[in-house]
Amino acid sequence: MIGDIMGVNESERPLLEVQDIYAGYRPDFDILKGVSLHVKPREIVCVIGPNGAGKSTVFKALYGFVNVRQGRVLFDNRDITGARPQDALKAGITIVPQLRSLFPQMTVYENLEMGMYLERDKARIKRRIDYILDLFPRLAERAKQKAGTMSGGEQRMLEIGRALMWEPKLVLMDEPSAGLAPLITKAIFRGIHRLNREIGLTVLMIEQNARQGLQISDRGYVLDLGQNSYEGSGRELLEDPNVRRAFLGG
Amino acid sequence: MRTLTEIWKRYKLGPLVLILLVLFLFLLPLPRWLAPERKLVSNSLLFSLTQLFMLVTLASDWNMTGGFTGYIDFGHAVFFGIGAYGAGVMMAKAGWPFVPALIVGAVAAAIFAVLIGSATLRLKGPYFSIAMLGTFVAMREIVRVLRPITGGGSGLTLPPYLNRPLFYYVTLILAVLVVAFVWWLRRTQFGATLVAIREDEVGAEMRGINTTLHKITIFWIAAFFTGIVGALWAYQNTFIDPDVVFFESRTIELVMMTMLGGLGTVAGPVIGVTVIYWLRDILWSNFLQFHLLVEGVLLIVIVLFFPEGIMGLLNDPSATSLGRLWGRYLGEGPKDAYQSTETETSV
Amino acid sequence: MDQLSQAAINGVMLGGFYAVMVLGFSIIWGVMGVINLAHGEFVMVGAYITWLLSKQLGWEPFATVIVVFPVMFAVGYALQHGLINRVIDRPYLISLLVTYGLSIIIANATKIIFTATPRTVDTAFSGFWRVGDVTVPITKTIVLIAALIIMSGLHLFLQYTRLGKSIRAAAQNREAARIVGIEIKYVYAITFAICIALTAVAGTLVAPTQPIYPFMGPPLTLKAFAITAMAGLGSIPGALMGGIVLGLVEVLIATFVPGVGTNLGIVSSFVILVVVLVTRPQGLFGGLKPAGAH
Amino acid sequence: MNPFALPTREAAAPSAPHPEAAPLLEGRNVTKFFGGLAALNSVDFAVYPNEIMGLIGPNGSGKTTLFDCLTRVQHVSAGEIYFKGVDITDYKPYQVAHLGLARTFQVIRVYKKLTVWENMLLSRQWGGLSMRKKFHTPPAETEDRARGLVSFLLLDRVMDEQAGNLSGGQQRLLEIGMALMPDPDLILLDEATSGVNPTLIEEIKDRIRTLNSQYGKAFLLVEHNIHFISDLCSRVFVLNYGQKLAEGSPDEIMENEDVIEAYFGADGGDDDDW
Amino acid sequence: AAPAAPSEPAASDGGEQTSEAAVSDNGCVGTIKLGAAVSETGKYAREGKDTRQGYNTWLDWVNKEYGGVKVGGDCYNVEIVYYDDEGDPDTAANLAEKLITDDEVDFLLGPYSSGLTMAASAISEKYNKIMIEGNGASESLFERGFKNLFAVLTPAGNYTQSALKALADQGATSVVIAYEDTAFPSSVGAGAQKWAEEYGLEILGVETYPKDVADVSAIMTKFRDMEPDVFVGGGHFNDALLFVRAAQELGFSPKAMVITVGPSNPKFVEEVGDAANYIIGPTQWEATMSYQDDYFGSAADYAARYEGMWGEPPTYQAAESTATALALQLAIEAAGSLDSDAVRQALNDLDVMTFYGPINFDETGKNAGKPMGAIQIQAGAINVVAPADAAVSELEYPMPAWDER
Ligand SMILES: Nc1ncnc2c1ncn2[C@@H]1O[C@H](COP(=O)(O)OP(=O)(O)OP(=O)(O)O)[C@@H](O)[C@H]1O
Ligand SMILES: Nc1ncnc2c1ncn2[C@@H]1O[C@H](COP(=O)(O)OP(=O)(O)OP(=O)(O)O)[C@@H](O)[C@H]1O
Ligand SMILES: [Mg+2]
Ligand SMILES: [Mg+2]
Repeated sequence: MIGDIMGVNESERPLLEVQDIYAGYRPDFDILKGVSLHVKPREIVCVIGPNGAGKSTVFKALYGFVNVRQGRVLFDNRDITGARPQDALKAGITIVPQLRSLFPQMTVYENLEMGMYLERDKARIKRRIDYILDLFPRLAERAKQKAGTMSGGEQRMLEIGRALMWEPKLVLMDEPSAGLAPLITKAIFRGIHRLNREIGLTVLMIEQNARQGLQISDRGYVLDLGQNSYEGSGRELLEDPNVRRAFLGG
Repeated sequence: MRTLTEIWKRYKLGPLVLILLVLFLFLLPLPRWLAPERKLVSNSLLFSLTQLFMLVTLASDWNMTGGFTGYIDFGHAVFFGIGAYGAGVMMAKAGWPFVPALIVGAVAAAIFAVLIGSATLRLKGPYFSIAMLGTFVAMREIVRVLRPITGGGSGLTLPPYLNRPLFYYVTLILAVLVVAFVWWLRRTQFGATLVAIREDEVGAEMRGINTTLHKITIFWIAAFFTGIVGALWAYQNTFIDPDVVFFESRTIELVMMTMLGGLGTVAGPVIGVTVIYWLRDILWSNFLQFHLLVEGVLLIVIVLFFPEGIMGLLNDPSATSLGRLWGRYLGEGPKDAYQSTETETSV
Repeated sequence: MDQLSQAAINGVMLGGFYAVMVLGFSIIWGVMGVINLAHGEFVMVGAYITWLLSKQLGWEPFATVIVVFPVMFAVGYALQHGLINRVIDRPYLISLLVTYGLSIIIANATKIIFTATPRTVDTAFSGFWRVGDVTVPITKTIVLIAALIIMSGLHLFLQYTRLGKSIRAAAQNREAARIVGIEIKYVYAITFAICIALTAVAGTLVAPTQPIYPFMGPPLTLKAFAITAMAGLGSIPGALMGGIVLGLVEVLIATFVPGVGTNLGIVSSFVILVVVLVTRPQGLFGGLKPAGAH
Repeated sequence: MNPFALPTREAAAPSAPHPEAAPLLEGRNVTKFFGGLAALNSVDFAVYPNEIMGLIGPNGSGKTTLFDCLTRVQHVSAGEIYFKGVDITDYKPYQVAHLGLARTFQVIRVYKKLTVWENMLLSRQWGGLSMRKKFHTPPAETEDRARGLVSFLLLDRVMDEQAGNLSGGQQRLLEIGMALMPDPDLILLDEATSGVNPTLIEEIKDRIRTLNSQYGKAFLLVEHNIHFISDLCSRVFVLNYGQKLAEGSPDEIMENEDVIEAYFGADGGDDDDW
Repeated sequence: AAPAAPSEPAASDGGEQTSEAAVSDNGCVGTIKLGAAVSETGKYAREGKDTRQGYNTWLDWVNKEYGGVKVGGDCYNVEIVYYDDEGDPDTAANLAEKLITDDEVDFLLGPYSSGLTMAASAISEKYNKIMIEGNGASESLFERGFKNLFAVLTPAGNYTQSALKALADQGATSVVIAYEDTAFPSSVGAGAQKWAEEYGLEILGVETYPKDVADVSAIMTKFRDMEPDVFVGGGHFNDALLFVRAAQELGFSPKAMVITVGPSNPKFVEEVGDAANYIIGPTQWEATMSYQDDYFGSAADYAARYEGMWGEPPTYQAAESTATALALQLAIEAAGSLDSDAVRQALNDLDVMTFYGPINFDETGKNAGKPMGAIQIQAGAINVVAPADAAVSELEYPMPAWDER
């Protein structure tokens, strides 16, 4: 639809398709009231919106942490509505949550290992860890350090690294840059962009740091009050006066 | 109907006060019907009610620290014991009359609460619980070892004085007093502060709350009332020894009753105590062999299905439907597992 | 001097039992945040199974482990599945009450089935060795050795197996564990099952050294609680050291204070507990998570 | 409704900061060790009355630790801290708060089981209220103030919601509200805008300016949002590895080579960080 | 419902029924209602069961065989109302009150244990109701000047008397004593010290330990190094097992071990096996004793009857419970009235011989007439060895060391 104008591969079918979902935490109260979005292979898609709009809730719905009451979620043409976390993982989706999610007493290496918890082939795990450590030299330096003692930026990096362990088809990132110094933020965004270019990583992310987030994104969605309110290419949204005024702070 | 619910929600405590008042008015004249030929009230019933009032007082005391402040005290009965022994020793060894002895017991409990509280109230969660449990067990053995003062394991015999109506009145008034106190407390900023401490102690401290002072204050107040009950109990029981006074399951029963009623609510302990006391009565007269077993099963069922206690049910009547209950058992659907808990900064 | 070495030996033996007894409690607490108040009752059940097999079928008590472990593993798994799982996400007070209810049920059911008469179990490995003037009880030596073996086995399991790692992961960050695909309920059920089985095995080990009866549980639970809080949650070296320290303190005081020594020994272990907690809230030996992380 | 209905406790005249005046908050030689790690190494640091100061630095440079030391959440390993000329090095956190120092937390600390409204009310009373006064219900002016702040922070919609159920950003806003409730003289905000929607950030900026210029409140801001810092602050202090790296006006800082290297990152896109 | 006679698990009422009325066709005109709160659960569950079975043995006999209690010219059936006191004194007191005021029983039978009797008797005293008991031996019970409390058993202080005397006669010269620091064992311990001095035994050590103790090895280690002739242990059944285990494990072999509560119970031999041999225990009563009466016949007859009813041999707790009820019956019959004052007088005047031994209450309500016996386990059998006139077997002394058996 609108998003397709700027889409990287217009002909390709979406990898993830969220169709008009309703979901919430209480039985009688919906937080998401009809959210639809889609992500095509090798795309970076960014979701922005005010606090409490329900952005994180969308992720939770995809990852089986909250009940979807209505609507469907299709991934790779399979219906994964109401999947459990391990089902989502098996389907090829990994997640970097909004708040820290490492095993603080385990080493960096062990944390990466846990990223492949569902894999039993030891050699493959080893290969993947080598690959990730290669990708993030900073982590390689600290492979033996306990995750809990690393700085905020390093922890974020480790979380992203762990999410990539699984060779996911789609990574969900909830505010990957929150709380990170500009240097690291840049590095993270660049890194995401690079991974997207080099290995075709597909990313769906939420960002409050909307300008930078939209800059590296192919497309973006604006969510407000549990509903879609705008969508378009990253640049379109950045330049849309309404969006700027209401969501980007002028 | 809507306004009614709103009033209930807004002044959560309003109807409770009414109920309590009615109950009070009803209970007050009970002993007057005591004339045996009329058979309305037997001494045994009075005795049961006296026990009930004591339990209400104890549970409300426990609720002050456990429910409001969030410090789950597994050794609360230690204050009961100190109250009992304080009064008992003064009466049996020093020959004091009861009232001054009771004051000694209650004050001793409060002082001990300040002392032990300044050490243990720095601990969090289960660590506080176990430290208090340890204090409780240690105190029992200390009392046992201090044979010359406390009579050791053989205990102390107090002059029997078994005026049921008197004990009835005294414990009733005490219970009403304590419940009213808690009710008033919860509405003051002091009470709100206690809840704040329960929710985030470090945060509260940094927002200007002298948490130590608040915790110790409520701790000794609770201990003081508990000490009074201990002294009354000792006098009524006519003899004390370490094992009957420092009775392990006393505290955990208080916890259980408070939970059933509603932790951290004013009416919770009253309701919980009454229901369990009454339930027990039915159980042991019907299942002589199995009553404890049945009680255990009931306890589990209660906790599984009514984690917020009876007060929780009152506030959310829809939660009673069978489907909802089953849902609760199955675990209320997916949890918000996504937002991880933060670590604490040390003070 | 002889009295001292004898007391030290008695203390270490007692400590060995404490240590193996406390493991299950400590790990359940550390991993799942559940304080199992029915712990002592599971020790008791293990002891009763041993008693049944050895008194009725003439088995060697120590050999009954091969029955106790799998049976109690199954029981633990079922319990976790049907009961504990329902309360695991709730505040710790709730799980406390559920397990307390469980303890009442187990103790009273046992009483109804086996009556309240205390039972004893006889092993072929009874008697004592004399080393100089010191007596080393054979049964308790076996208990101590078994305790050490169990602990090292458990340590290796947790540290190096995939299942062990997932148990540790679940203890450190439940949400993260779910995110990487660990099926948390399964891990919990296995953990609980292993711990209950271990606890019951402790019952098997203790059966030949002291009488068993339906209401023997609560004091054991109390000890387990104290040692765990003192030593650090889920810490195996902590459990060993904590158990032995406590055993030694109790026995030494009981031996060298005339008259009321045994009473004082019990007081002292709780005084130590309170002092340790107040001065070192994270316990003496670290553990799965920092104190107060609940 | 005016969110700041209450008169300020000390009617400080609005005026520009006087660097030569006595500092409002001062840390001398502040040092903090975690085991062997020096999270703060002899930091000398001052905030002057009526100023808005920024504190920036890479992740793990010790900013939060400095906050914690200043508000007495952590004990300093060495050094002294003065607030309004009082040596508060050995004060308890609540005593510091009573003196008129408020803060927010990087890791959100709201009373999760209490409603937004209760959270706000609870934060007001503690300007040194006596124990006796605590046995009364909150005065109307406190409620007015809370109501004003809640609507300013766009939280009216969730006023009766338990704070734990708010979204991440809403909880941040609530934190700011709670810091403002007691009408402090100096407010420390630790990454108060992280995860907050940009539009709202603009409004918060306005309010901070108003508070500063009209009511004479001083602010100390830890931020990674450099626009926020450069728009608001008159002075910026840069920490790196627990030591002062630079100090000066935002413009000076932005051009400082060391700061660029350690914090902003050179603008040549080298991806080698990964 | 007849007071049926099931075997294990005891308590005929199985659940709902708390009162047991015996209906027989003896044409009696009325019913005497007795009340008893006895532990069904809790720490005294084991002994509580013996107590109930003891009472029920008498109940069954008096209603079915004896044809009811004879009061004046009339005869009365008897009914006992039971409650479970859970081993909790509060409950015991409340139940006593309930029995008196709600159930309106005529007389109360005692609970098991001194502590519970302490609580319950205060209530009966207040109501001026007679409580007659056979399971509260603590001396302090009788120091309160109560008029309505009567006990058929020998008080705790005298428990070890005849055993110590017999051992002194055999040449023992020193003794060590360990007891649980609760009411009843403390009385036993104090009494043991008194009698040891009286018979010229040197006291080498006295140790106390708390309830629920799980390890007594420290005490036994200390005692072993003192090399005493006689070990006296006072506690409950558990502790008896614990003492034997610990002595065995530590190679502590005194020349004699006297342990209260455990050894006289046949279950003790069952549980401990060969190690039980040579152990001496005080006993209120044994089936082999030579006492006899017109009601239950000899002690042995009583034992046979009991075993027939309950499928297990009687413990002395059971026998003294039966004797308690029997004493009450005899007093009622002597008084010829159900009036409390008359029965109290009759109890004070009572002086009879029963299968359980002589019963003769002193002014405090203790049974002054009955000496305490001592048994020794000999080749697995429980034989009375003291006092001399009730003995059926010689005391075996000294006991061989553990490793020489
Ligand atoms: N566990 C929960 N229980 C009840 N309500 C919740 C829960 N978590 C979130 N909510 C509510 O759901 C709404 C949307 O929350 P969500 O976390 O999805 O917002 P968001 O768009 O991610 O906001 P932010 O940018 O602040 O992170 C909020 O109003 C919040 O109050
Ligand atoms: N409680 C603690 N124990 C051990 N080390 C700690 C502790 N708290 C902080 N540190 C360490 O001290 C250093 C400074 O941490 P601090 O939180 O102050 O950094 P920060 O500047 O606030 O970083 P960020 O911008 O990521 O919040 C870090 O290296 C951190 O790992
Ligand atoms: Mg969010
Ligand atoms: Mg920080």
